[in-house]
Amino acid sequence: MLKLNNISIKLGDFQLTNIDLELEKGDYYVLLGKSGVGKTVLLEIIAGLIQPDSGTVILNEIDITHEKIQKRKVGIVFQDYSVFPHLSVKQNIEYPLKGKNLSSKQIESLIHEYAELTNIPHLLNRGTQKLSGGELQRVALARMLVNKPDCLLLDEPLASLDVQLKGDLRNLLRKINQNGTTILHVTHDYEEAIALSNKVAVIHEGKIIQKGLTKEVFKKPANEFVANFTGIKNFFFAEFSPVNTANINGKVNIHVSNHDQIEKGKIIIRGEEIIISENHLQSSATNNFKGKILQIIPYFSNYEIIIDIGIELSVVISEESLSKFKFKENSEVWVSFKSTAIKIIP
Amino acid sequence: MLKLNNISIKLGDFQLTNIDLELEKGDYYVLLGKSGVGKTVLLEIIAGLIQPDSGTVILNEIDITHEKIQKRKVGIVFQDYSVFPHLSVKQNIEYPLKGKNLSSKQIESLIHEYAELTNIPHLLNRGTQKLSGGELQRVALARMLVNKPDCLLLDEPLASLDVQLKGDLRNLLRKINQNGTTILHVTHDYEEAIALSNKVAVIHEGKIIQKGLTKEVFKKPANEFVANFTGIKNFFFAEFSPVNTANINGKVNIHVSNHDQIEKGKIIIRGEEIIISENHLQSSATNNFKGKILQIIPYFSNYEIIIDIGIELSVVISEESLSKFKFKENSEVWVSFKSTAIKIIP
Amino acid sequence: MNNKSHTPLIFILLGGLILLFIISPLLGMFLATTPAQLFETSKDPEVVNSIWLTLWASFMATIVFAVGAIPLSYFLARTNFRFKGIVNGIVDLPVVIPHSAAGIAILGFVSRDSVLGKVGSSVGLNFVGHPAGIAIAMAFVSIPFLINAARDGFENVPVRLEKTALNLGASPARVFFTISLPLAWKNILSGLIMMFARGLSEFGAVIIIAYHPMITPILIFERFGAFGLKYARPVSVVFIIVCLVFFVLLRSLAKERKSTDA
Amino acid sequence: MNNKSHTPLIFILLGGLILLFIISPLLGMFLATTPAQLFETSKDPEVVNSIWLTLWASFMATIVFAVGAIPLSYFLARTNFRFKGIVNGIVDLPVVIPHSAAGIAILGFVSRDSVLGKVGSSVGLNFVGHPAGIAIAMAFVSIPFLINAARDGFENVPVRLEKTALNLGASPARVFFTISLPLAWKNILSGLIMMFARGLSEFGAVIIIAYHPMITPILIFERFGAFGLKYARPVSVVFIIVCLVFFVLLRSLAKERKSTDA
Amino acid sequence: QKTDKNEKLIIFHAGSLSVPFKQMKDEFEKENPGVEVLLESAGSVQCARKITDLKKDCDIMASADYKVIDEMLIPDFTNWNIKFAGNEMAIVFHDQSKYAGEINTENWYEILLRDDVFFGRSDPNSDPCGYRTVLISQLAQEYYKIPGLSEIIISKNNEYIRPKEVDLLALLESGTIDYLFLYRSVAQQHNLNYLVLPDSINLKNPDLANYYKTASTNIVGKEPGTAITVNGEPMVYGITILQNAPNKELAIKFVQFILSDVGAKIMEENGQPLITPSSSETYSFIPEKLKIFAKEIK
Ligand SMILES: Nc1ncnc2c1ncn2[C@@H]1O[C@H](COP(=O)(O)OP(=O)(O)OP(=O)(O)O)[C@@H](O)[C@H]1O
Ligand SMILES: Nc1ncnc2c1ncn2[C@@H]1O[C@H](COP(=O)(O)OP(=O)(O)OP(=O)(O)O)[C@@H](O)[C@H]1O
Ligand SMILES: [Mg+2]
Ligand SMILES: [Mg+2]
Repeated sequence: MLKLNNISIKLGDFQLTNIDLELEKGDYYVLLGKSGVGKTVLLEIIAGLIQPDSGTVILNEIDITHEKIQKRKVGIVFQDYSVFPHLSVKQNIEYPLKGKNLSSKQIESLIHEYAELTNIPHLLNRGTQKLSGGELQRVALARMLVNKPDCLLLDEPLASLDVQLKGDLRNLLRKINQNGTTILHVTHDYEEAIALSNKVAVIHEGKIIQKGLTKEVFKKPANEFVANFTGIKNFFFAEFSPVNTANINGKVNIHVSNHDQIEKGKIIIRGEEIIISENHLQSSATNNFKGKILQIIPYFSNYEIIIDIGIELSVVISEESLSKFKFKENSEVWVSFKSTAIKIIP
Repeated sequence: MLKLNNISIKLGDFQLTNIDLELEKGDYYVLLGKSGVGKTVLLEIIAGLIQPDSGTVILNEIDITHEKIQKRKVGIVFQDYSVFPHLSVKQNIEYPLKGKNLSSKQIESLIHEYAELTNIPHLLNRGTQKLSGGELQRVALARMLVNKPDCLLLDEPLASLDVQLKGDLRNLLRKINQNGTTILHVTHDYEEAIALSNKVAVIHEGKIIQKGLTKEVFKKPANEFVANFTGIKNFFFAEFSPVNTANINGKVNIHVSNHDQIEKGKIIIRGEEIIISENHLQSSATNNFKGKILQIIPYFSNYEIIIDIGIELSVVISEESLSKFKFKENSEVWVSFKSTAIKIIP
Repeated sequence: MNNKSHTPLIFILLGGLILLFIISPLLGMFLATTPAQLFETSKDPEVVNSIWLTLWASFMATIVFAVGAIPLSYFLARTNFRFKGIVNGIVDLPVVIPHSAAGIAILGFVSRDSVLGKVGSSVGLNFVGHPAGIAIAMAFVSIPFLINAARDGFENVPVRLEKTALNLGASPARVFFTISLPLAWKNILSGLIMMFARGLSEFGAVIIIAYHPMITPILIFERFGAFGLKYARPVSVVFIIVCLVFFVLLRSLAKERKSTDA
Repeated sequence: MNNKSHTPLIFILLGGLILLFIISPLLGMFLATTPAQLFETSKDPEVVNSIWLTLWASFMATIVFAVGAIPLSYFLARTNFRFKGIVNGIVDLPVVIPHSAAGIAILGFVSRDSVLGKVGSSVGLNFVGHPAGIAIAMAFVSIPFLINAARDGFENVPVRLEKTALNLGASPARVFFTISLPLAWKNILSGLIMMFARGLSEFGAVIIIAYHPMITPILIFERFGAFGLKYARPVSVVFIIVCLVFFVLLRSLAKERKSTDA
Repeated sequence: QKTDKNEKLIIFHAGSLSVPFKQMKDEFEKENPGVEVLLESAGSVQCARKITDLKKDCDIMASADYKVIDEMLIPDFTNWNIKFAGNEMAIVFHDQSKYAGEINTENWYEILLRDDVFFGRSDPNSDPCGYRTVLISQLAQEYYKIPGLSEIIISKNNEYIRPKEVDLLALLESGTIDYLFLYRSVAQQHNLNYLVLPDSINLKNPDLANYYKTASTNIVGKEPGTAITVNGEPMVYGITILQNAPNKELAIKFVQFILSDVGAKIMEENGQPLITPSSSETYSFIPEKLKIFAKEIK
């Protein structure tokens, strides 16, 4: 359906190199990347706002790299909303419908349908100058969705929304995708990728460093960056020895249960399965290390604790454990985990 | 330190009524509210960009309700960044320092210090017109922080950042708060409240509906809205009968273990502790209901399933369970949970 | 919202001086005119006709030439080409050309031997001494004000919004009329008003193209020459009052549009 | 980036007609002038002096009056008061006043008996027949172009950014000079150029204040009267060329500022 | 009458003829319904330039100095000229002028030369009134027997030189200047005060033509840098009809009207008495119907 071949572009200091991406019809493709990595630039290349230095954009087998913006059949929802400031909310949503040979009744009902879906019917008659960020975002979304493009480009379309709205709109996007719209969605929020996509690509330092089915990518991150970025902590490259030992960064040796006779690979240690204690525990756990607490980060109903044992481990513990043991930053602790807590990715 | 007394304002259809809020020195106060609830308006009233219809703003015992913007000693980081478009990143950060009688060496080192802290040293000599959303947000933050205000107003200062940057900047904000800066932080992200604040207020439909210590508010939400909003699902009002039964909405009766002899109260049922199965389970669980699956929402490594048993329950199950039992939307299931899974809030 | 103005006091003082500078000469003129004179003058058909003619010619010049000038401004705001600097310079030229020189240049352009003059003759229209000729002379000296204002206006419209509209499937023409034009409208209106106003005052160029029918600036000149200040002044004052009323109305129209935006 | 212009073709046609309209009369003038005449004229000290005087007087008028006009524009852009509509209308008036009426009005303002005239006399300065008087006459007819452009410019500066700067502890004056002025600068520069340009062409008002020293428009008029078109035309052409060079430079300066923003 | 409904007659005339010609126009239009007389006033030389350089349509040209027609229009644009009216130079002022109560034919030059008195005059190069001012200062020097008087007058208050007489009026009426050298007719038409100068100075009397000739000054020639000398002469207005006049018939009719009794009365009232029939160097070319207003030079 949509294909990027070898796209490269240089803008000042910034550059994207050799970006390849292929969306099939019906895909919900999420492009993940840090702030400033060029996600917006890539979407704008597809939409025709920016011309790449080299490479081609193919839509439905047709090369649209140099096609006019209005002739490309891709709809884009911009990160900065680009809501028309001189039109009311309603007029904004009406905008793409005006050229479409619809009766005013049909237009009216479409506007209301999509205002309903994006939860802004109460704003329809408002001007857009004083809307809040989240309101603007929904206006932009409704305005694009009502246009029912075959291929939809979304630039962080849920960034300014609260949890509840985010949930509602994720459902909406999922439904639209199920009804046949191909979606390329750009975000830095890996949860959004998990919640919405069937395929995902991770972009870093100007390149796509991993792409594929969402499950695959999240289960088998290609490298530390992907692993960290996708929310998986404790991701390491390891060298395995025949005696079920994995050596990480040449520093720490840990026991693993089974490494399929490979020599090099990646391992993930689930933070929830690491136990910390003030003293060396005698237990069935085969890995026991002494370390120093670097940082304690509170989350909802639990805490993440970063411990340096030669490598940095992220451990998740409950509130009670924290208060029971009175762990502090810089205090020394023991960590232990079973070899079954380790996942090996060849 | 900062006190809002009975602030009311009406802007078109929108209004805020009788807002009271008090920040003590050193507080990290988070104001939580949905999109469009008036969080930005409230911050702008404090900063003097908007005049309230009634009520007073008191800073350090002085009424500043009608004080000029530049005379108020509160710094605000705007949601729309308000980065000066004609100045470079460096000049933006330099801006508040220029009036301050500092040597150019001091200025230079301050700029670099805060650029470092907000992770934008590589952008210092860039113009601001082409920066990405996340980059702009950090420039705005650095520009305000370098000014070292006693009282800091933050309007969703981390909204456009990716997880990793968000983590870094949360640490930075925490540190700044620990060094004595009072912070009022506005967001719709309850995790931000948990991660950062010691106090929190929830604003809804123009009013503050609950405020207090963060732990208290999250443990004892005053009503369903707060409960839902703060990420706690399965929050209900119940009437208790002497036989350890709680009646919810006059529809569903559930067994509770102990209700402290109260007649009315709120209960929370932890979604993680609800078990679902295809058939009625014979187990130690005292509550068993038949229901219909309304929705299945995937999260990272688990799923949320919304089930209608007369009331809507949110259940969290693992990926394996879902694939094992092949639950589908609209299929009928049984749910069961122990009475100990229920938390009663008087 | 803006109840606490943060305009420094010295600004008000400096600005006040400028206002005084504009008002004082006019005030002197007004004070030297008696209401009876004004009343007389405002009934004088020659005066009334000339004011109508002036307003009408300048209005037509503004409207007709706007049809080309606004697209030109848009083009200049949006497209980069090699000799754009020169074209922009040329656009400014009519402002700078001494008015009689401008009149002489236009005379060459519209006189019977010229291409335009021949076209006119063929339909029985002689631009020289005709309101159409007056309008052309007015347009020539005043069109840069519209082009410059409109170009500034279009430059202030974010290209991004236009591209958004294109992406939503609108044709370039629709984008122009629904996005660019409304968003630049304030500046364009300001430019239209300036062009109209500038046309009203033109004397030097018009007198060469058409002494008759007589626009008000020429009438004032003639009255002054023939009868002196006493007879010229009331005409000026009546003309200025009419214009002031016009401009207050036009400006408040411009403001209204703006306030409905908010 | 903007390599695919989306300006509709008809715009280019309409715009082209307008350019043609501006260029043709000038071209006619240029073609009627031989290089030898131009060379002669550009060596004529009377011509050279008058061009210098014209540029200088208009430049000084622009600079000096900008000191008050820019604050006035800022005030008008930022403050709402009761009779703002009237004040805005008054600001437009000098554009609309027939030039000789303007000259007469200014004469009353700067002549011996007036306040300003007395102040001048006391330091031995007689505005009438003096470059200062020329500058005043030029300023009067051209200042609205600066005020309107600057006001539009300031209105386009988001009040929000000014408030942000205030919140960062800057004084209102500093905010004005570091935020408002730079952000409105493009429009202001455009206004300054227009004011300067408009001043250069003024004939009707200046001739009443000062025939000597002779600014170029008056020199052209004089040459035309005394020696005919053949001698007036080269002076116009030389003047126009000088102005064109000036404007191309000024505009490209304006553009440079803009491109460093990006 | 047999004139067309929309017949137009275009007349270029000197500014000083504005008032009488306006009255003529009104009378003439009343007598000839359907005729529209379009008067265009400008400096005499400017009027000629509009014809010679700008090629504008024109039927009748009336100049404040008959020589403008002789030198600029004959023979290319017309070949005859009738001297038709006289005028005189005067010193014009208004009630507020300094020393307005004192001025008379004996002390005027002394008052004009006072430090607190400002006076204006026309530019000799662009307006006959300008060089006539220079000439009368010479005649005054002669008349009052004050050596150097002309030099002193001409070098004072040069900032108040303007290209046309009417530009000067603005200076007078705004109080910028106190006195100016101007045609008596204009003063009369504008209801201003004026000092009548002795005939030996005022260039009015054709009988003094030989005496006037003793005064002379240089003005610019046909191209920049050249000069020509003009001598004193009685002030005489000239009138002609252009060869290319769009409406020659009507033009002749209007000239007849000007020179008729009605016209004579109007001119008289405006201080510009007719001097027809006058001698003409171009008598043979004058249209038959107008020949009675001229005399052939013997
Ligand atoms: N025209 C341009 N000239 C120079 N640099 C540019 C230009 N456009 C974008 N950039 C730079 O390219 C980089 C990528 O920008 P982009 O907006 O695509 O980031 P992003 O991945 O969308 O980030 P965010 O998640 O913060 O929105 C940024 O550093 C930006 O400053
Ligand atoms: N000047 C105004 N006139 C009319 N309505 C206004 C004005 N300013 C704000 N509003 C409205 O007030 C409401 C609150 O806006 P505000 O920007 O404070 O929301 P918010 O809580 O910050 O939302 P978000 O999380 O999306 O930023 C919105 O509905 C907005 O449209
Ligand atoms: Mg982006
Ligand atoms: Mg907000």
